[in-house]
Amino acid sequence: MTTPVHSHGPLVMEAKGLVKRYGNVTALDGADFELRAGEIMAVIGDNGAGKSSLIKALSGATIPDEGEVKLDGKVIHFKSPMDARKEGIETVYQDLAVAPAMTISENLFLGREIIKEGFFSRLLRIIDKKKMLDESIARMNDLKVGIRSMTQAVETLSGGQRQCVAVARSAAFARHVVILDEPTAALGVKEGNMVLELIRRVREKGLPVILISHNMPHVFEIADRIHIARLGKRACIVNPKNISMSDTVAVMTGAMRPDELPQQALA
Amino acid sequence: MTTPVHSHGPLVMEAKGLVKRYGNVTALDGADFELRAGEIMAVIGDNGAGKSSLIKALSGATIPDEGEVKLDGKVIHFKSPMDARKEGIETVYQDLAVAPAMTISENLFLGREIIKEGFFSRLLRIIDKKKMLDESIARMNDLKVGIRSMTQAVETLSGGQRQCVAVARSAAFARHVVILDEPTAALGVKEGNMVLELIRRVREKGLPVILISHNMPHVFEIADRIHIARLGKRACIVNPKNISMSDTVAVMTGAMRPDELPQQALA
Amino acid sequence: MSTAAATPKADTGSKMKLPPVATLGPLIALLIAVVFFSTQSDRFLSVQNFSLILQQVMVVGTIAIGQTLIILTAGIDLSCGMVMSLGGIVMTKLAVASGMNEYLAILCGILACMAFGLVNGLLVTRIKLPPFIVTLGTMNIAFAITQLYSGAQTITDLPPAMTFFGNTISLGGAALNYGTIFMIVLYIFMWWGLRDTQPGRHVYAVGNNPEATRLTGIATDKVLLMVYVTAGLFYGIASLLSVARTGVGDPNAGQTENLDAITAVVLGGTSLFGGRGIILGTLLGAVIVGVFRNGLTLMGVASVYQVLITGVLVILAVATDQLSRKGAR
Amino acid sequence: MSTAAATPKADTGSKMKLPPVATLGPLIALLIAVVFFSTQSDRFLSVQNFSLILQQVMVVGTIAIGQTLIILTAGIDLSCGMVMSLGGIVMTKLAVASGMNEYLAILCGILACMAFGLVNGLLVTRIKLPPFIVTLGTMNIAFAITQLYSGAQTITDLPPAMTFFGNTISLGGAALNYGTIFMIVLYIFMWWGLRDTQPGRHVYAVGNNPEATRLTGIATDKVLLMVYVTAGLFYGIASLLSVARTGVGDPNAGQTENLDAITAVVLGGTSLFGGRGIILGTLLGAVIVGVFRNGLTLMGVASVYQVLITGVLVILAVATDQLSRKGAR
Amino acid sequence: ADQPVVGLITKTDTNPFFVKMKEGAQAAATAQGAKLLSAAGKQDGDNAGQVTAIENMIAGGAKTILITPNDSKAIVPAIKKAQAQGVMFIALDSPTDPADAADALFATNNYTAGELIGKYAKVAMAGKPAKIATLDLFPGHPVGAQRHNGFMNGFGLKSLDAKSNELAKDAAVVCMADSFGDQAKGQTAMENCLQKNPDINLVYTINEPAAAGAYQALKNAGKEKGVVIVSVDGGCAGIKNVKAGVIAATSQQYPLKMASMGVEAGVAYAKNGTKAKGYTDTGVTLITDKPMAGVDSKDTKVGTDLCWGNK
Ligand SMILES: Nc1ncnc2c1ncn2[C@@H]1O[C@H](COP(=O)(O)OP(=O)(O)OP(=O)(O)O)[C@@H](O)[C@H]1O
Ligand SMILES: Nc1ncnc2c1ncn2[C@@H]1O[C@H](COP(=O)(O)OP(=O)(O)OP(=O)(O)O)[C@@H](O)[C@H]1O
Ligand SMILES: [Mg+2]
Ligand SMILES: [Mg+2]
Repeated sequence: MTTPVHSHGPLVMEAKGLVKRYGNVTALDGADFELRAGEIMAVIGDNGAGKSSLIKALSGATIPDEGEVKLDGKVIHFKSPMDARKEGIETVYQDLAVAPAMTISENLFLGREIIKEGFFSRLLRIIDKKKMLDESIARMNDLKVGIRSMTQAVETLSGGQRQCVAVARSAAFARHVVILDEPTAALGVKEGNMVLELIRRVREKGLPVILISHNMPHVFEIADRIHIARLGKRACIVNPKNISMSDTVAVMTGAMRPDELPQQALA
Repeated sequence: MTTPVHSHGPLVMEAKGLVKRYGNVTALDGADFELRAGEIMAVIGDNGAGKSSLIKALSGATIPDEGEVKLDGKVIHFKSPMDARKEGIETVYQDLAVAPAMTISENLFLGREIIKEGFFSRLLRIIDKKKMLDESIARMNDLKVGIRSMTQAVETLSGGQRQCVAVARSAAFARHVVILDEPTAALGVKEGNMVLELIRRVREKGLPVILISHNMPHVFEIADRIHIARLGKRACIVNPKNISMSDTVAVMTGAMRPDELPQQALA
Repeated sequence: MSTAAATPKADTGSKMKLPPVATLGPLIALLIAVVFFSTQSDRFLSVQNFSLILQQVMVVGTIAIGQTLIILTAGIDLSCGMVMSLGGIVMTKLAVASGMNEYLAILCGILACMAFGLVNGLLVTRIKLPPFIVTLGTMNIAFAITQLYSGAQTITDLPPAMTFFGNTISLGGAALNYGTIFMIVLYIFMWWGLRDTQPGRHVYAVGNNPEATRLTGIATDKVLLMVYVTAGLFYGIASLLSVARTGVGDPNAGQTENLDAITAVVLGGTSLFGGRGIILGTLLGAVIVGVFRNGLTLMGVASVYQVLITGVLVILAVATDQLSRKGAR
Repeated sequence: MSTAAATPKADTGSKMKLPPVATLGPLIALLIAVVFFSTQSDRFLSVQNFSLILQQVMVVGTIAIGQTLIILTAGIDLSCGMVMSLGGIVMTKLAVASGMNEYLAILCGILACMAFGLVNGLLVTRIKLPPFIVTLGTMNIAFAITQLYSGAQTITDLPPAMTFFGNTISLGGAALNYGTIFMIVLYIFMWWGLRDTQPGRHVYAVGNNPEATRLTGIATDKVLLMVYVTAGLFYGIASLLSVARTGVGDPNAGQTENLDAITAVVLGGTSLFGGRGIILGTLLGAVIVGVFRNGLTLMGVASVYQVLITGVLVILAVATDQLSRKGAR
Repeated sequence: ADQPVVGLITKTDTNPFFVKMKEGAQAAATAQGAKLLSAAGKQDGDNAGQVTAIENMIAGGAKTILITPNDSKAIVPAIKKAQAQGVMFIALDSPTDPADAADALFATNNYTAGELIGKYAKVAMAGKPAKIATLDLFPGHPVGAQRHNGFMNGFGLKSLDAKSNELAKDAAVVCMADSFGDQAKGQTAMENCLQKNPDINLVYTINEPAAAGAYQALKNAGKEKGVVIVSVDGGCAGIKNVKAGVIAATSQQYPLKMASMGVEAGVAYAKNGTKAKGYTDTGVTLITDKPMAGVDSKDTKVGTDLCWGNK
């Protein structure tokens, strides 16, 4: 594994002091975040540590109560996921965002359907079903997912197959940042490795990736840096090449304080 | 790890030639299954291999088109999950079965609320909220899940926290068989280990467990036998102590045929 | 409680005692309306006028109990008013024209309503038809049977037992009738039943996530059937109250009660998507509608304008509710 | 296509061309009804009678297009009939009483309907109120405005442009009027639009899973707003057709059209939970209702019995649909 | 002294007949310095809504209530209860049952109105065998039944009495359908009737909008000539249609008169406690431009002078 070191690349995304409260639950409690160009940043943490809340704040799915988010050094205020999309940020959410009664092909292209050529078609926004179908088949083949028909409704797929649809969608359309919230959680060994492979390919395209995962072997295999979330804050960022899995887990669960770690373990 | 060997205990559950079709998709294509007393039987397989469909057929959530299921040697015909429950079979489904607007405590006891003492209370089926609350706290403490309030609606929990609620429910109430469909998929390292620990405790009570999981380290750590599902059928049952993880994955993904395995790897 | 002590973080349910947010919205709407009408008419703010309003919402309020149950399961019942009307005709005609014992006749009327509930429930659970369309059908059927059975004739000269609930008693200036008191008792009983009994919780669970509820082993179909039959029971009681209030068996009663009852339920904060809501809110919702009708009439507002204002206020009340919830978050 | 060739398992969409299951049920129901009425009345089965039925469903059919759009987004519109009525009054009164140019008057009537659609849409998307309650409110508002603006008076002596769609042309024995043909064209256009255009697919997506649709970056609120305004447009067209059919501006038109239109949509197989359904089914649903009304009158069935039979048949038709779907699985 | 308060409760808001009645009452109340409270049933047949309105008006201080009962029998207990509190009741347009439940009745007789057009139609058919279509109101409505049965009786067909709520049937009536008093539904009903029997030559309609709908259907079928349409109400739009030959004859009623008489009686009661009593027939007149021998009628000029609605 030759993992390129990007720890000193330019900052693509940066967040400071994010706070998000739900009633009397504080999901984010002054969380910081950073992501450098071309790196895979893993985000790990206990259940309820605020990982999903963090990336929702980064991708415009929720608006944080406090704190600021910067993209390429400029402060941004995403009002909706659409704003993030427009900036080329693609997200796969943990509770999968698919329209169950619609076909795989339609789900892949939801929100950016391919419009037929010609003035009339563009005016009426007529979609090119055939092209979308062909592209869908190509993309899913890239991922080597054995789904029989792209015109099948997503609700007829297994949990893992749905996961693949969602991941394929984000990989295909990102231009700036890819955010994945536990993309391999429901996946089989083969499909899981496929997704890891896909993530690497995304990085090779030069796009940075934020990867939330509970799967430590996966994280240590692929991440350039690891953001450890704890109790709604960032505990620290560690370098997977200079820290053991057990130390990482110890920090994550609170068994060890970040300042007990050796300096070179931090990143 | 001292894993008791139960491969020759009496058969608790047995299924032969299960077939389940959805339209033109055949989810189960003549699948067999067996479960012996006191063992942990892991079920692994690619996405869409029919694992969830198999356990749905075993737990009465779907009625198979063909094939028969035996419990303690007697052929059974579950018409609904209720029938399975009555036999003491508890299931955690992959797409979590929780009522989002209801509290954790209510969800834990859904369908078997504690009724207050006294003739009048039993007649009107008045629930004992206090007792349910106390019990909920006790159970969740067993699992060491840090949920602040048991009177919180389940919809306010993180994905992993919901998973814990569902697992705790089944562990608490099973009298015969526990079936878990990917119970650790959304869990953090700590919570995941907690669930594994819980599964062991269930086995110690003498109950057999069916565990579906994509997490190979978990499976090899805890399973007594491994059922490999492939293309809607059972490829084989292997003994995790006599087979390598990579051979197992090879069979699971179809890279190796089951009859290429050495005899002692099978169980 | 020793286990609870081990985790100080876990509270033992203090939240359960707080007033539920869902009824705050309608309460605010009601208060605003009361203040407004008090400034507009000096006859409005009196115990006597309020007891009058309560009497006026007695029938719709009782129907709305059944409607709330059904809406909590994510259903809807368009047939409620017509079924209520049928029940009234059955009980009065049996007693007056067929000379049946009056209590038996009342029972038959209520049973007729429950039979309709049963039919609705069976169609919803067995054939899995959408409640909207089932009750659209049974609404027409109940109407036609009512017309045919009564010969479109109003039935008068009722035995006294049938009008008992229309009799009033004085309670400190307020002349409440027995029917109103009975309705309030029913509300309190159902509020408690939905909150504190097993069948009550199962109603919420079914509305919340029917598939999950089925998977936990609850016989969701039985719960639904029970809900529809119980709703029929409340329509039956409402038909008795309606007969008692007007003193006749009226084949044309109940024609708009379905939308009125649904309005009360929704104003009361129960979600049309099921599983969320508190039945006492429905009573508030019914009272809000009654307050508007009474207040606007006292102000001398012409009835077309009353329709206009009711339309605006229905929206405003629910909007207040919605905004107050956002504020609470 | 080289990539597709690599996976022979993936079919390239042959399923898309099969007739959608959802319209099979209503089709069967319609066929049974036609066969039954043919045996009961020898006047029933004629091209001329069928063109008559189509004319009779023209108004409800056009309203039901808008209603289908809204139901596809998991909404419901109770205001449709009253809004249609308002549109008719606005266009006729402007032309007759205010002497406005007739085409401009028609435009104003349609715009009035669209304005109501806009209000419904804004309340649903901005304040997140449930469509049921929003349209219950605007239904009352539209009704009151109609009554006030018209003074409850029918408006007669319309300019010819307003009744153009009521003129008939002969098409091989059938005397179809232009309005009917226009309605059919609208259905075909909307069927295509919902299936083959981006906004159409977004309507389905919003109905299917609004949160997921929002997260993919589709502006769901804009889609909903567009749906409600478009529905208003169809109600406006319906008001023109209604005016053309009756030759007057009638303030009492449209009072039962909301339930009729919803019945047509549901009979046509569109799910009240949104996201599933085919608009051509709605046309079938509207025709089914028209066939029953026509057939029963031809049989000389008394109107109470017609209500009864309609109730039974609404349930039967949807049940047929439901059972045929199970069969198809 | 307190301003006298008079309540007016109509059947519905939507019928122009009642809208005019309300305008008449308002005009009379303004002229007499009284305050008018008005309310209506939510729809035809809504008794409970009228009961609620009675209660609210008493709470609002009304001492006289004018009511067009939606259900002549069903309203009686509520009236009795209110009378016990000293409120005077005047039934307008249609009587209560029993008629003496209200203190007074200012009304036209719907049965008589039906009889008039029935007699007219009989003569107009000139001995031709009649094939009749009746476009009625809707099931269970007393006014619908009274006008229908009056028409049948006037025409000399088998009929029911004025108290019946059922529609009489006769072999000469080849088609009966509900119009809901609405033009569009009347048109649909007539189209279906013509489909059933294309030889219909006499159409009875519940009111003039239904008659207009029937005419539209006949015209579309090219059969408007040679079919006699008769109706009831006498609204200005209806009279216009009589003039235009769309409707052959209609029985005209006088809502404005009923209302203003009622308000006057209410003011009198408030001032000196004299109660109105008994039945005052506000009259019904047959309006036609094609008078028939042996049937009293007035022409449309008279009809237009007396009609309600926009002339
Ligand atoms: N919509 C919401 N309403 C109320 N509380 C919420 C909501 N969303 C999240 N929370 C709470 O915020 C906290 C953080 O949740 P979050 O989903 O970010 O955790 P997570 O780190 O993603 O956990 P997991 O690994 O289980 O997915 C949790 O305690 C959760 O209960
Ligand atoms: N309700 C359904 N309708 C149609 N097809 C279905 C349905 N449920 C499952 N299937 C199909 O059956 C096959 C097996 O599904 P199943 O859920 O059993 O897989 P699985 O082994 O549990 O996969 P995963 O690991 O992804 O959960 C899949 O191809 C799926 O598309
Ligand atoms: Mg998460
Ligand atoms: Mg599965």
